[in-house]
Amino acid sequence: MSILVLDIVTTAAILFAVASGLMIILGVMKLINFAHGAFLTVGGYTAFLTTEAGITPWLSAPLAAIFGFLAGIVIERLVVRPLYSRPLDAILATWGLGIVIGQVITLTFGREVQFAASPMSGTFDFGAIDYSAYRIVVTLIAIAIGIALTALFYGTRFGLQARAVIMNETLARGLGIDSGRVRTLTFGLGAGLACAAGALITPLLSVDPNMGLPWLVNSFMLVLVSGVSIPSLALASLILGGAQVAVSTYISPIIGGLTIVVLAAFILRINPRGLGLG
Amino acid sequence: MASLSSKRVYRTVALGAITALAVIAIAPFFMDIYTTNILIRAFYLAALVMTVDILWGYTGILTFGQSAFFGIGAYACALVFTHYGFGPLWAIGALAIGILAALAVAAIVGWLAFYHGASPLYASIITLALPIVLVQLIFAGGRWTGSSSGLSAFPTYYWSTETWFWIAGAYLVLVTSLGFLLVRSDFGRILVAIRENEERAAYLGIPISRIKTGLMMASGAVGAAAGFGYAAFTNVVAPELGDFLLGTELLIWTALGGRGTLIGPVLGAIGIDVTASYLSGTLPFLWKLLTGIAFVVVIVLLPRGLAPILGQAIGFVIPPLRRKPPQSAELVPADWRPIAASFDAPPLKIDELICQYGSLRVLTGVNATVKGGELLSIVGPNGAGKTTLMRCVSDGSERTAGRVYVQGVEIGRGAPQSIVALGVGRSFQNTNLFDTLTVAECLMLARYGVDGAPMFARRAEIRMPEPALDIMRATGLDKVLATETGSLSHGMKRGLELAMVLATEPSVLLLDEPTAGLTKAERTAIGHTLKRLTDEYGLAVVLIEHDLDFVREISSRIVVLHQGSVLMEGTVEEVVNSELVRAVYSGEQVEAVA
Amino acid sequence: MSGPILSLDEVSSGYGAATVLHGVSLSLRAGEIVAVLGKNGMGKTTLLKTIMGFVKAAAGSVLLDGAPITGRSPHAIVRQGVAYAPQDYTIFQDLTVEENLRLGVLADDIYRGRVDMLGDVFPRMLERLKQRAGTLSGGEQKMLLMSRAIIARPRIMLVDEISEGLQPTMIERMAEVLRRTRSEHGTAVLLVEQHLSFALSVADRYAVLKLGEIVDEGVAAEGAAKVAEHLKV
Amino acid sequence: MKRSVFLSLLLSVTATAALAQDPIKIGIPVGLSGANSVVAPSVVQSAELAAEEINAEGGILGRPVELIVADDGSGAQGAQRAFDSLVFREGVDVLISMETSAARNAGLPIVNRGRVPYIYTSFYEGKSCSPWMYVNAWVPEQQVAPIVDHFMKEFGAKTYFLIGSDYAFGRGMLEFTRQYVEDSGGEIVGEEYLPMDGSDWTAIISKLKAANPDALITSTAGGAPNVTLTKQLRAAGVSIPYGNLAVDEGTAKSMGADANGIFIAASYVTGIDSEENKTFLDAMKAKFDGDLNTPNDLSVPQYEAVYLYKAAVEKAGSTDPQAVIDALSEVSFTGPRGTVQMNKQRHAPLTMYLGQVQEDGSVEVIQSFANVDPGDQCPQLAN
Repeated sequence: MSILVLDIVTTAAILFAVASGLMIILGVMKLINFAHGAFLTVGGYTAFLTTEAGITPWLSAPLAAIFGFLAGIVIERLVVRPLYSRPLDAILATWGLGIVIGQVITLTFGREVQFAASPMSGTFDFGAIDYSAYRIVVTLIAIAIGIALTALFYGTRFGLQARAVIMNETLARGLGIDSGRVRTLTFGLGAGLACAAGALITPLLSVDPNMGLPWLVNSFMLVLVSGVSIPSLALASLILGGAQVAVSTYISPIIGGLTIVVLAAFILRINPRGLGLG
Repeated sequence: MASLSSKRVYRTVALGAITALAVIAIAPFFMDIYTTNILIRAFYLAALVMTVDILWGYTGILTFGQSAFFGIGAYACALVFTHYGFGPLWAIGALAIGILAALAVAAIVGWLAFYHGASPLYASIITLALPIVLVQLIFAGGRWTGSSSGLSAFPTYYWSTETWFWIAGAYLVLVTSLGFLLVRSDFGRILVAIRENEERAAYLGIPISRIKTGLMMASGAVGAAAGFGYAAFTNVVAPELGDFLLGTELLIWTALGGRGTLIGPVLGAIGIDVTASYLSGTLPFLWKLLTGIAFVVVIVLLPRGLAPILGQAIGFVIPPLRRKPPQSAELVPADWRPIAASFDAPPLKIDELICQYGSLRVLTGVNATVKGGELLSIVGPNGAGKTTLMRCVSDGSERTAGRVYVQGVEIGRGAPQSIVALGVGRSFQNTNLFDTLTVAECLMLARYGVDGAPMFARRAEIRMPEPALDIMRATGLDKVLATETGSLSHGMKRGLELAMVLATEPSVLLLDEPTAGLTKAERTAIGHTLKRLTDEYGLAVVLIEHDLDFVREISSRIVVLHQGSVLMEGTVEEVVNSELVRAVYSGEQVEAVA
Repeated sequence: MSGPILSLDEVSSGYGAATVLHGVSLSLRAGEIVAVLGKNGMGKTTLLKTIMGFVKAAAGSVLLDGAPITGRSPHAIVRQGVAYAPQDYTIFQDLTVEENLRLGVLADDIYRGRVDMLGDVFPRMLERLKQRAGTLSGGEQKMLLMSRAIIARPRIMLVDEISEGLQPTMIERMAEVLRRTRSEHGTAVLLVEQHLSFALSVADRYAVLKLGEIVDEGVAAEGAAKVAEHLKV
Repeated sequence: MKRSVFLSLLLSVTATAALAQDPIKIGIPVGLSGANSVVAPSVVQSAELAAEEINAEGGILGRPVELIVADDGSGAQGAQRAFDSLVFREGVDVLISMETSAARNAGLPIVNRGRVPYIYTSFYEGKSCSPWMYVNAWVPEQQVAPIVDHFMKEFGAKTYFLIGSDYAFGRGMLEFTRQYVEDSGGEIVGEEYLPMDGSDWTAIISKLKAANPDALITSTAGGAPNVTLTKQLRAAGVSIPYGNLAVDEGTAKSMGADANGIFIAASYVTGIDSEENKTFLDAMKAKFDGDLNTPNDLSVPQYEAVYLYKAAVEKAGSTDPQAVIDALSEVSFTGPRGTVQMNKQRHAPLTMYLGQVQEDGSVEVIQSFANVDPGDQCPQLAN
């Protein structure tokens, strides 16, 4: 039972970390970034390159975040900016962008599975049970990300401006907020978070050109169900991630793999606002 | 009573179909077997892509899941032939099973995705989840579905490649022709209207959810039949026939070919699939990279795809393909009988209506009754809640509390189109209509609730109630029936707005500043028509208006709304001479006077 | 100062095909209060939106300090010392009073340096800093709207129907605040109004907008009768 | 193209009257993109070596050998294109390929229609049969036994936990494993699957730990799922004997420490101590040098299959498809894996090696099992 609780909490934490970048972009820009999976992959390859360069694996996520941020800014200018008024087209364009990133990675690194070093291995002992140490660490990092994002959005001027843009963009612009700049930074931030999350989950995964794809749809569902707020994303991750673990454990992991998608679709059908807490 | 333009569409389609069939009939004799094989598969996929274009390009439903229907059709074929039996009856049975399964799945998708108030994004999510779920089911099917390996070498008709080519080609020509007739029909214009302005279409009484679900089902059936043919020909089914990646690929083909052109995506699918067959074998990753780049570029820079560009080029060479300006239907008077004024219940009764957005209370308990033959004007300063009141009366999901009765029927939480069906017509403040539709098409649209719309034809005549015709004449709209509404003048747009609402033959009319920005002459004409509607036709009219001069001339009663509640109600004279109203309008203290 | 700090030169603008303003020319000198009067739907709000860059001028130009700002984005115009108080209750309902005020200035340390100045004009705002703006009463929301504009200490303030829905005492207070802002900081104000007596009592000059054109201009103190004629119900 | 060309293509497919100087075309549909793209390059390289060697020795029946590689995208749709292209456009004499089961199944109807001999060189879940197909790689019957036998004998393992990817190979292998374990007196205490693209094994690993079995046997999709499972098992501290039915030597090597201690069973490992293997490895190194993809259990059968085809053509005296098909079961070739003859219902008895991955990623051969029988694969196809 305590293993189940740990499974649920750590799974939720991983889902939260992976989905947070997507949520920020959707929240501020009203735009679904279907290149999110590709960004996760880029993070994985950053971790791989970090390992190759002999740098400590603890630095792979921060490096991925920096790289993702810069790449995100460039991508926002080139691809995303013309599509603000066409949200459905933005989904398609970012999907196409994901294909392009995936193929560039394939042409550069090849199709094969690569390996990135894990910052730590082994298990923590909790009396009767031992549990994967890295999953515990990832959970702590995810909580730290959640706190940092909350601090950013509720404690800084950038966060205030971003929230102002979310609530009423016209008014925000009328108060001297350069909403274009807010959007660019937000996209960079979202991309950076996605890349960092990719690097973060790499020790539990393999690095290959498609590694991010399976996470895309689940993240997408979580973000929509969460109704774009940090606490409700945490809640959605806990509920849907918990349901996934429970179904995988007690019914079948195959159905478990569909749990988030199906559950999210029904939650949104019943209440289009999802689990929104605010 | 097919119209001239309908006949022209029939002729174009027949000509195109015959030409295409002729090409298909002789093509196998000039092609090597490899190209023929590729084309057969491309034809089936093209039929699928065509349904994506109708859903996405014409109706605006971004679907990631059309591949699922293809997969359902293909697996129906493979499963029946592998496990149950093979023969002509089995084949027909399997096809029927595939189509029925697709119809059922599409109906569920429609129920989930197209309820009133569903965002377009939510519909996309459902179509995204569909192939993911389907493929997992196939994986989980073990030996029965062949899991990841799929099923192959089941008994099928080992006809010659030419025969299959003809079958696939004929199927593609058939469904494309039907698709072409559909999008060029009056019904097809309704699809475009849904894409352009779904909310407005709902307020004209068009059953959006039903149409979208029906369209999804028809597309599903066409896709399933294509999948069936594909499986029967290739003798192979695999999960990738129904997966999300194929679904997105269909979108890519549609976008590159040119969404909303039908022929573009069909040719695009064939062209890209054939090119891929020749190129991807040698340059697999580069090919995908180039497709991806092309896709991004087209979405960002050329949202209409490549077809319009090529189409223009071809149009110079082959004149019949050039799109002629649409020929318009004629207007004829409809037989709209005045409403008998003998109702027990008043046409409109508003009871303690409250509307709140978050902490902002816009309406705080409004009561009003409008009788037949009465014109009630609602006046009040900006932000008094006038437009919100209209919204709450015409869409059941808007209000927070209170009741609204139309002809004695409580509207409940009904969607706009169900309230339109009760006889409520609403005009809007903004003049944002269906920009790419012509005036005549807009009117046809408005008549959907009364006259319906033919699926594969265009009407020669649009029946319009007499008062609507008056408005059209007064604003000069009757002269520009074939003009796209995007290029109309402001006055004409307002006139069209009103004419469209009247075309729905309402018994209760809600008008939100119908004369704003109009010339004196236009105002007078509209005033006359409104008078006639109440006096001759017995309509109950609710009018929001700022221009008190105009209000004074035509109103039976006036309600003054201020800060979300009724400040005063009375006859024209009472209100106009009221100190209170003068105070409100000049912004002086209200509380003190009241 | 010699020339006007803000001037409109034959500006036409509108939405899509619909032109709302037809060749409007108007100027505002430093420290001057100009009232633009007109009934609903005459283009008053569009005028302000065009100055702010929300609506693109189809013809003519808007000059700030003699240099054209036509085509600039709103935030760039704000950075040149223009503050905009839009119509209705346009504050961030879900943010706190303090957050709304912080958004009124370009940096948080500016906010910290200036927030106390509100004590003189709207002391109630300082009491409610942590309250969610949406829970304020209508009058308080207007105060917040005005506070947000004056805390920016702009050279030019564009104010859209601030008197609407306010009690006379509040309206008098707003007039007081506008006069004070002008006298203390030399702020020029372009005031869009329907409320005749309020507008003419604070303004130096007036202009009447009718169907997108300026039909009358003059000195505020002398215009009451003429303007009333234009605005007659 | 003209009909005459189309006819000549048909003729070249049957290829009976080909000129002596015409090359013999060998079609290699392989997953250059998609799931198999990791191993595909090594497969192509080993075929290239075989072709070069044969051509240096004067070809087959005096005709040079020409390889035509086509990408099958590792899936059904791509395979149809690749097979169509090879059979009907290129008019190949034989197809020799390592492919996914989905690609193979998709290609078979085209092979049947085109009547081309087809040698399948990938290990797979077994029981795929066609009059035109031979298989020279292992099936579950050959691979599972060494591992289970070893676990039972050396570790006294009685209870087993099975984990797989939910697809034909994963299910097929574990289905056989369950049967074999139960027949050998063991017990299966859990059998769990994850979707093929799944990467989160958390719940399954927790179940595994709760079941506390003596040994673990996994059969996932190659590449990513295999790696994620192994990593997560290690992270969770699972240390019971672990047999992995889907890991190849190369992947094990790149996994490094995580793969340490894993048992694998294969018909080829680079450490096989034979003259043929040494010669082969030297020749590969000489030919490809720095670009060499390490030979493996998927690429070596490809190399041998080219030689098996050569032997069959020489025995038949022509490239006539039916004659070649008849001859294929009667010829044998001694290569890196030892002597291989596809004489058991179109499949081949093979020498299997049980190996354990070492700390440095190399595979140490613990035991070899000579001539392991593939069992009844295609009883309806008499040899």
